[in-house]
Amino acid sequence: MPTLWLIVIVLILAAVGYVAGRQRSLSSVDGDVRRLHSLPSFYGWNAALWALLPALLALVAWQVMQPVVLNLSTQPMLELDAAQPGALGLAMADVRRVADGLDLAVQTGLMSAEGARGIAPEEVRAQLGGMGIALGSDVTPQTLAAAQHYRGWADVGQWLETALVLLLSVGGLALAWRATNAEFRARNSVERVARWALIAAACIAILTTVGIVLSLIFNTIKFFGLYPASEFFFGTTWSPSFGGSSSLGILPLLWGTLYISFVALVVAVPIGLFSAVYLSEYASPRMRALVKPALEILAGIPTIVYGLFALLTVGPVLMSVFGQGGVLGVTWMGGGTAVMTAGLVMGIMLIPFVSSLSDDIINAVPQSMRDGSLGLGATPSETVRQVVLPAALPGIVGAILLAASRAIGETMIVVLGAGAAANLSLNPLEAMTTVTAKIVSQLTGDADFSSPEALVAFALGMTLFVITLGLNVFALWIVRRYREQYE
Amino acid sequence: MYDAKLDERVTTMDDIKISARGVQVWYGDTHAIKDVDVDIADRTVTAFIGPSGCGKSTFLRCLNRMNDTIDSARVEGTILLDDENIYDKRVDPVQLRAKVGMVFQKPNPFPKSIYDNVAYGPRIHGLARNKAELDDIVEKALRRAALWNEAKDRLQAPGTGLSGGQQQRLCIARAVATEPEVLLMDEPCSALDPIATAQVEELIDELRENFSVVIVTHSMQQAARVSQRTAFFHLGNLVEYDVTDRIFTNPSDPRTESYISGRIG
Amino acid sequence: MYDAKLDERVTTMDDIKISARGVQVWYGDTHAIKDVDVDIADRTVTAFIGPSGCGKSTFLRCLNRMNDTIDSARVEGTILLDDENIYDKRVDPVQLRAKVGMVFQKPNPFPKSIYDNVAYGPRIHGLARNKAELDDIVEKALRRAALWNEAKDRLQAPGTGLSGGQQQRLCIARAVATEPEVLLMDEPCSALDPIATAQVEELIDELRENFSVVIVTHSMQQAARVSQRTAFFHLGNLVEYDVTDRIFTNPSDPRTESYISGRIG
Amino acid sequence: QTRDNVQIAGSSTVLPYASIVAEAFGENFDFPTPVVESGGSSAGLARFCEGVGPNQIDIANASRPIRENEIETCAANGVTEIIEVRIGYDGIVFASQIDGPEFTAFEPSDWFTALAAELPVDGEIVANPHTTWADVNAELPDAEIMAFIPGTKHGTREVFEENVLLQGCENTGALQAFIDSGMSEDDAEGACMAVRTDGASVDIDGDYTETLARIDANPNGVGVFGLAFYENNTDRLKVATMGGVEPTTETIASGEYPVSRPLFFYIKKAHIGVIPGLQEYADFFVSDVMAGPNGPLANYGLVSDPELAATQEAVANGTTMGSM
Amino acid sequence: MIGSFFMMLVVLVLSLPIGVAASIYLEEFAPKNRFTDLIEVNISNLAAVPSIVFGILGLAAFIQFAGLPQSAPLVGGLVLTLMTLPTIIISTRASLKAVPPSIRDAALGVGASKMQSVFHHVLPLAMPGILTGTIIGLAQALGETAPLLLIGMVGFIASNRPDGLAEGLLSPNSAMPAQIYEWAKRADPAYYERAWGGIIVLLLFLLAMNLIAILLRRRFERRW
Ligand SMILES: Nc1ncnc2c1ncn2[C@@H]1O[C@H](COP(=O)(O)OP(=O)(O)OP(=O)(O)O)[C@@H](O)[C@H]1O
Ligand SMILES: Nc1ncnc2c1ncn2[C@@H]1O[C@H](COP(=O)(O)OP(=O)(O)OP(=O)(O)O)[C@@H](O)[C@H]1O
Ligand SMILES: [Mg+2]
Ligand SMILES: [Mg+2]
Ligand SMILES: O=P([O-])([O-])[O-]
Repeated sequence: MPTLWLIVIVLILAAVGYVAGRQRSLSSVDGDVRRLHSLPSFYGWNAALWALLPALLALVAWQVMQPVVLNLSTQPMLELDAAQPGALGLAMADVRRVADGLDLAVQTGLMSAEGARGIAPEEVRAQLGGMGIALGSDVTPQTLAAAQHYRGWADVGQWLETALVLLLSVGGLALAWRATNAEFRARNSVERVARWALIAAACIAILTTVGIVLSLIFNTIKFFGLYPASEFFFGTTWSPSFGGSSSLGILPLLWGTLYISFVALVVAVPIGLFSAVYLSEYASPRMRALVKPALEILAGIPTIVYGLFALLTVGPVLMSVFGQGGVLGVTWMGGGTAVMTAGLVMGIMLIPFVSSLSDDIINAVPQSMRDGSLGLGATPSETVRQVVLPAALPGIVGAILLAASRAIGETMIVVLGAGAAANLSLNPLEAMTTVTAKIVSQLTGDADFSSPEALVAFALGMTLFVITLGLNVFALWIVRRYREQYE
Repeated sequence: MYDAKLDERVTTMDDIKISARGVQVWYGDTHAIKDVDVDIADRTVTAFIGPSGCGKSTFLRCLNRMNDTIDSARVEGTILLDDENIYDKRVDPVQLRAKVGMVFQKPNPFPKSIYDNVAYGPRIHGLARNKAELDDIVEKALRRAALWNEAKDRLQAPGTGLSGGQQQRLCIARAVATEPEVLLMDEPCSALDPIATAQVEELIDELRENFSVVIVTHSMQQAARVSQRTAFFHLGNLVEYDVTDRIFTNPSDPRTESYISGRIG
Repeated sequence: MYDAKLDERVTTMDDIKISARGVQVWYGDTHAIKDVDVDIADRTVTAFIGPSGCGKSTFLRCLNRMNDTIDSARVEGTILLDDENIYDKRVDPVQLRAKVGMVFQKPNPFPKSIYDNVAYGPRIHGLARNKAELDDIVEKALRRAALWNEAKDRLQAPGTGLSGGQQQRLCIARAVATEPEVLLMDEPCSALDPIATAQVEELIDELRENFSVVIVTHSMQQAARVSQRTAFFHLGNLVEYDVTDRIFTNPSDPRTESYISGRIG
Repeated sequence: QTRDNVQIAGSSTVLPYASIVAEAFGENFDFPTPVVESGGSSAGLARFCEGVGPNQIDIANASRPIRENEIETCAANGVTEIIEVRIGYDGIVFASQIDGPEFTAFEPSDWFTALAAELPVDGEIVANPHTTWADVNAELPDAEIMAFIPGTKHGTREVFEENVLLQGCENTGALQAFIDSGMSEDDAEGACMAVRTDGASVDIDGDYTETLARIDANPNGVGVFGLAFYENNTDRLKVATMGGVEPTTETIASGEYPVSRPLFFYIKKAHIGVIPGLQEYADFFVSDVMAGPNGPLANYGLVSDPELAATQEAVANGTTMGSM
Repeated sequence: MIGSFFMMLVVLVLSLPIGVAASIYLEEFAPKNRFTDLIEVNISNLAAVPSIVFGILGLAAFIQFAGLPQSAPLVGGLVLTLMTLPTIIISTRASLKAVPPSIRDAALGVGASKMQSVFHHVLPLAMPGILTGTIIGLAQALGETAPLLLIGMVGFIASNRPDGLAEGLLSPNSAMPAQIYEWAKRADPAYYERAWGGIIVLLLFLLAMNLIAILLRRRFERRW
């Protein structure tokens, strides 16, 4: 039976379970809901979950295992050189393609079941080709035999799978049905499942981190095998070159990252906070309904557009102020690409991160807090600054952190706005670049993957990861200290 | 229906601090206050009594324009404070509220320390020149609100971690600390035990020497004890307003009488 | 210091609903409840009195494990409800709270409609089979809490838009609607006028026929009127616990006497 | 897990050509349209070398020849038979704003002198003192030096460094001067290819579009472009000769024009015959219809390989790299 | 475009429930200890991970380890989901925190379970913030190119209309922003214009997506 149908049947069983569980709980107390431990619907859910979860788990496990087992049993038939795992994989793919093709042919009625079983190897390619199933080359008798074997066992496997899943589903249902009585704590059991689901969701974050660390660490180690760590961490020049002998010091990149992020935050945080305060405390509802989504659009504009904006508009404008022949008559700026350019534009992009989120949090501060302050003769702005903002602080810090994170992680704007040159300089009008931008460029560049020039991307990623981790610990500590909890 | 229009005796009060005329309040379509005229005398305690939901808090909030913060609320009529219409465009509600302080019905301490709660008003109005003065102000306010003994060892603890009655006294202390000319108190003793209540009543009496106090209360005894004038509200109307003694001994409106004797609610 | 240990008369109550032994509560380092033993009888109204901040609310919240929600709170001792320790691991606090309802000191209606506020409990406990039954339950609860007249035309209006006293009654209605076996009421009449208070007291009396009620109050008169037993708390100690008459006429502890006569606070 | 389309990844330079072919291939053959991904030559080759199997790509596009260590990685992962296909050349041209100063002829030595970080002046090695092109070479316009060269991630940069800077270095005698000053030969070559960082030369990590945007914004700017890109933007750019040779398909194909790089794709032989359409795609790509001098690829700017016929044969026979 | 659509579908369907569920667990249920602190720091740190690193992860985890097909919107969606999660979790947690405890007490006091109090009362009150996080997170995901580079959502892919959901998720496709990026790079000025057209389409798509969330958000907004 196709998996889809199996799932549908299990779902139907779950629905039946819901109704049955509900019904049984009700009838066990003669319809007097009050004597039940939980609401009838919880008994229903309980039964439904019992019918659903074990069966689905089994289904998933089977789906993962069956191909593995089948492959193992089919492989010997191919008489291939076992030392070549890749070739084996390819051959198996061919086997499966033939098998699937034959199945499809039977399904669509182009071939009878017997016809498919008795087909000759030399006919296969033509026959299947006629149905739009392309095969790379002619089918060898071995492959065909393997494919037939494969088909046969896949068939059996499918029957077993169907039986097992249905059994589990019905069994689970029966168990839940038996357990259903007035004393049974259905709500607790359903909520336990829900709780585990919540925990599982929270663990995804952990898994992601583990995954990131794992996917970076090996190449990082490889990099440090090729390039001395001390030069990486303390080197002050960044100039990769193809012929080797590159200097790959992280310091200029880190400095650029921090500098550009700082400029961006200097732009985004005040503007974002002011607009949040304006939106939540002063703006009319109509205004708010318009301005807030408008600001949010800023977050969604593709960063390449921001990059072009930096390159084509902001850079030249800054040039005309600070550059040669500019209105200030100074030549502080050598080119349109500068920390300032990227920072400004990035700041604009980050405004909604600060404003929208903070606005929601500020809005959630109870009115009675505001009343308390206004009632003492505080001005609205004093109220906001001294009562509302502190009460909303954890959320606002969260929003700012998010903005900062985004600033650190941004590439396009940096590449187009700040340039690609790694510089260690205090002048905000000079071109610099960031760790992230270099990760991208080293990873997608032309240096070959086992050279330090490409591997350095992993080391950069790892370093950045550790540094931001430190910054976040610090931020958490700050929030803990100043947290105010209202009632 | 007969509405208590301004009584002779009341209009002849010598020193009128607040004078409200034709005040109407709507919440959306609900008519919460219906054409109320009241004069509140200086250096006097005025009590507002009336069944729950009759509009006492609403009217109180008109007096320092706290109704501005409720989106659906709409106020009509004139309210003169020291002969100036507080609903005039030129009046700054902030300054108004600094003059007319308020203790809310539900205690609403800031999520800050007890000290900062009380010091908040003095700080924003610059009442203290230095830390020591501020400490003094805080201590004095807490003492007057009968909270000093309980709070003195935990001034840095959050105000929200206090018991219900303690929070209420904290809010009183907070309002007193800014030294408003008029203090509006919405059921300031509802969560207080008799002794704390007596202390707060003492405070009110003390405040009366210099300021005027308006107090909403559900306790007739309290109204009789602390107030010189009493206004009785019913279903959004001001039914009767007179010197307290007369209200409690010889009310002129039958509704007042039945409320006081416990018959209508 | 002498702590009122369980009195002879009290231990001989025939029908004990809740029995607390050696209850201690800390908020962080503050020792808020000190070794309290209390037996609360079934079908009885028990009043907790005592000065503000003495731990009445804290103790009340122990009885249905609402203290679990305060991070800093730590409870020790045993509390038996129908002979089962409610602090036992196997006890489901949720079911406990369904049995032991609570009206909080500060009215805290949900930001939902009045109807939904009251209907919430019955809904999650499946007390109504259909909409009509639910309507009935809501109406009955609002009537019992003396709010029906004011609320019947605005059942769909938000509960947070009610006056202080109305919110308090709404919370009473909400608690009553789930029909708990024990109802804990923390100053349920603090914002109510005398007539509404009388109605709530009537409700309490009515509830007593089937359930037990614990009420915190600052009004001696109220305690005397509605309760059969009264416990007097002071600084976290249970000073005296006895039948109400005796507490008010012939207290055995000098502290009780001075509190009742209005001397300590 | 089975797959019936050809999967290709790699160079973004080759991508446009590959996608033109893929599109035509999808239309003209019964096989499904191949999937062509970009991501860079290295990333493509790295994935290419991950192994054989249905989950691995079949073809890697590259804008440089595969390196020795990459072949080793490949071999270690079981990718032993690789067919190298050179599809043509990418000319690298030097262009400036069409209305800007008259940059019409460059010599490698001009670029070296203009962009070197340090260079010998009167026997001493000093930081590059030149600020205008006229300083460098009196025949060039008197315009500020503002060069937009590919960033260090680009393969083009390598070609630029070797065929222009190093060449210029040799031509001016600077290489010898470096060696004379005590540097080893390697160091001297490194010094030849070191680019000044004072703002006169700007690395472009982005693509030619970015270079074009910068030149648009800066009349004095001179940029490095691919021939294809330049040919599509002749309305905004004018090109300069290098070493006296004008960059055209012909001059590049004949090897006269000094700066160009070959473009490749690499096929996993193990996949041929297993992945439907793989052989056909490769044949189609190098066929005269597509890659010939008049084919759509040449129209787009690819410099057709003069030895295309040999390549066609190699592809048809499945000649792998080792066997050549 | 179709690729983007399916990717956003995956992101929305996965990141919103997972993000909200994770936040609820962390904010309402998790014991406050070192371990949860770790998770908390960890999540905000994930927000700062450059998106391309998620691409590396996606390549390693979904394509090489789990064997999902290259260039599939499903994989793109999964990677972008991982990228969007921190944004949603951070904003959701912030708004859950902002719900006054008295509301929770009220629900618990009438015998609601913790789960019920959260889902019936706290969550609706936190909804505006959650939706904001979702809007911003999705917008960000929609405009993202870097991680897609590594999992093959960039390049030339013939886009035939997929026959159904499953095929739409699994058959190779390219994402809008990646396509724009690719177009912008093309030498041909006609492609350049197409890139700008693509950007406008992308913005319209974003607007349409946001509109729904914004309307929803307005329904949930209230003050108390
Ligand atoms: N969340 C909390 N954190 C710290 N201390 C608290 C907290 N809640 C109450 N307390 C302290 O515990 C003591 C007892 O408080 P409780 O609320 O039980 O008093 P109460 O008897 O109910 O007073 P009231 O009549 O004023 O409501 C008080 O000193 C109070 O300050
Ligand atoms: N924000 C609001 N929105 C809508 N109606 C309101 C609002 N606040 C109060 N009301 C209604 O206005 C009327 C008067 O309310 P008000 O709060 O002034 O009563 P009160 O006299 O203070 O009562 P209590 O003694 O119970 O506090 C009541 O019917 C109440 O329901
Ligand atoms: Mg009121
Ligand atoms: Mg209390
Ligand atoms: O993408 P490229 O490898 O051709 O730079």
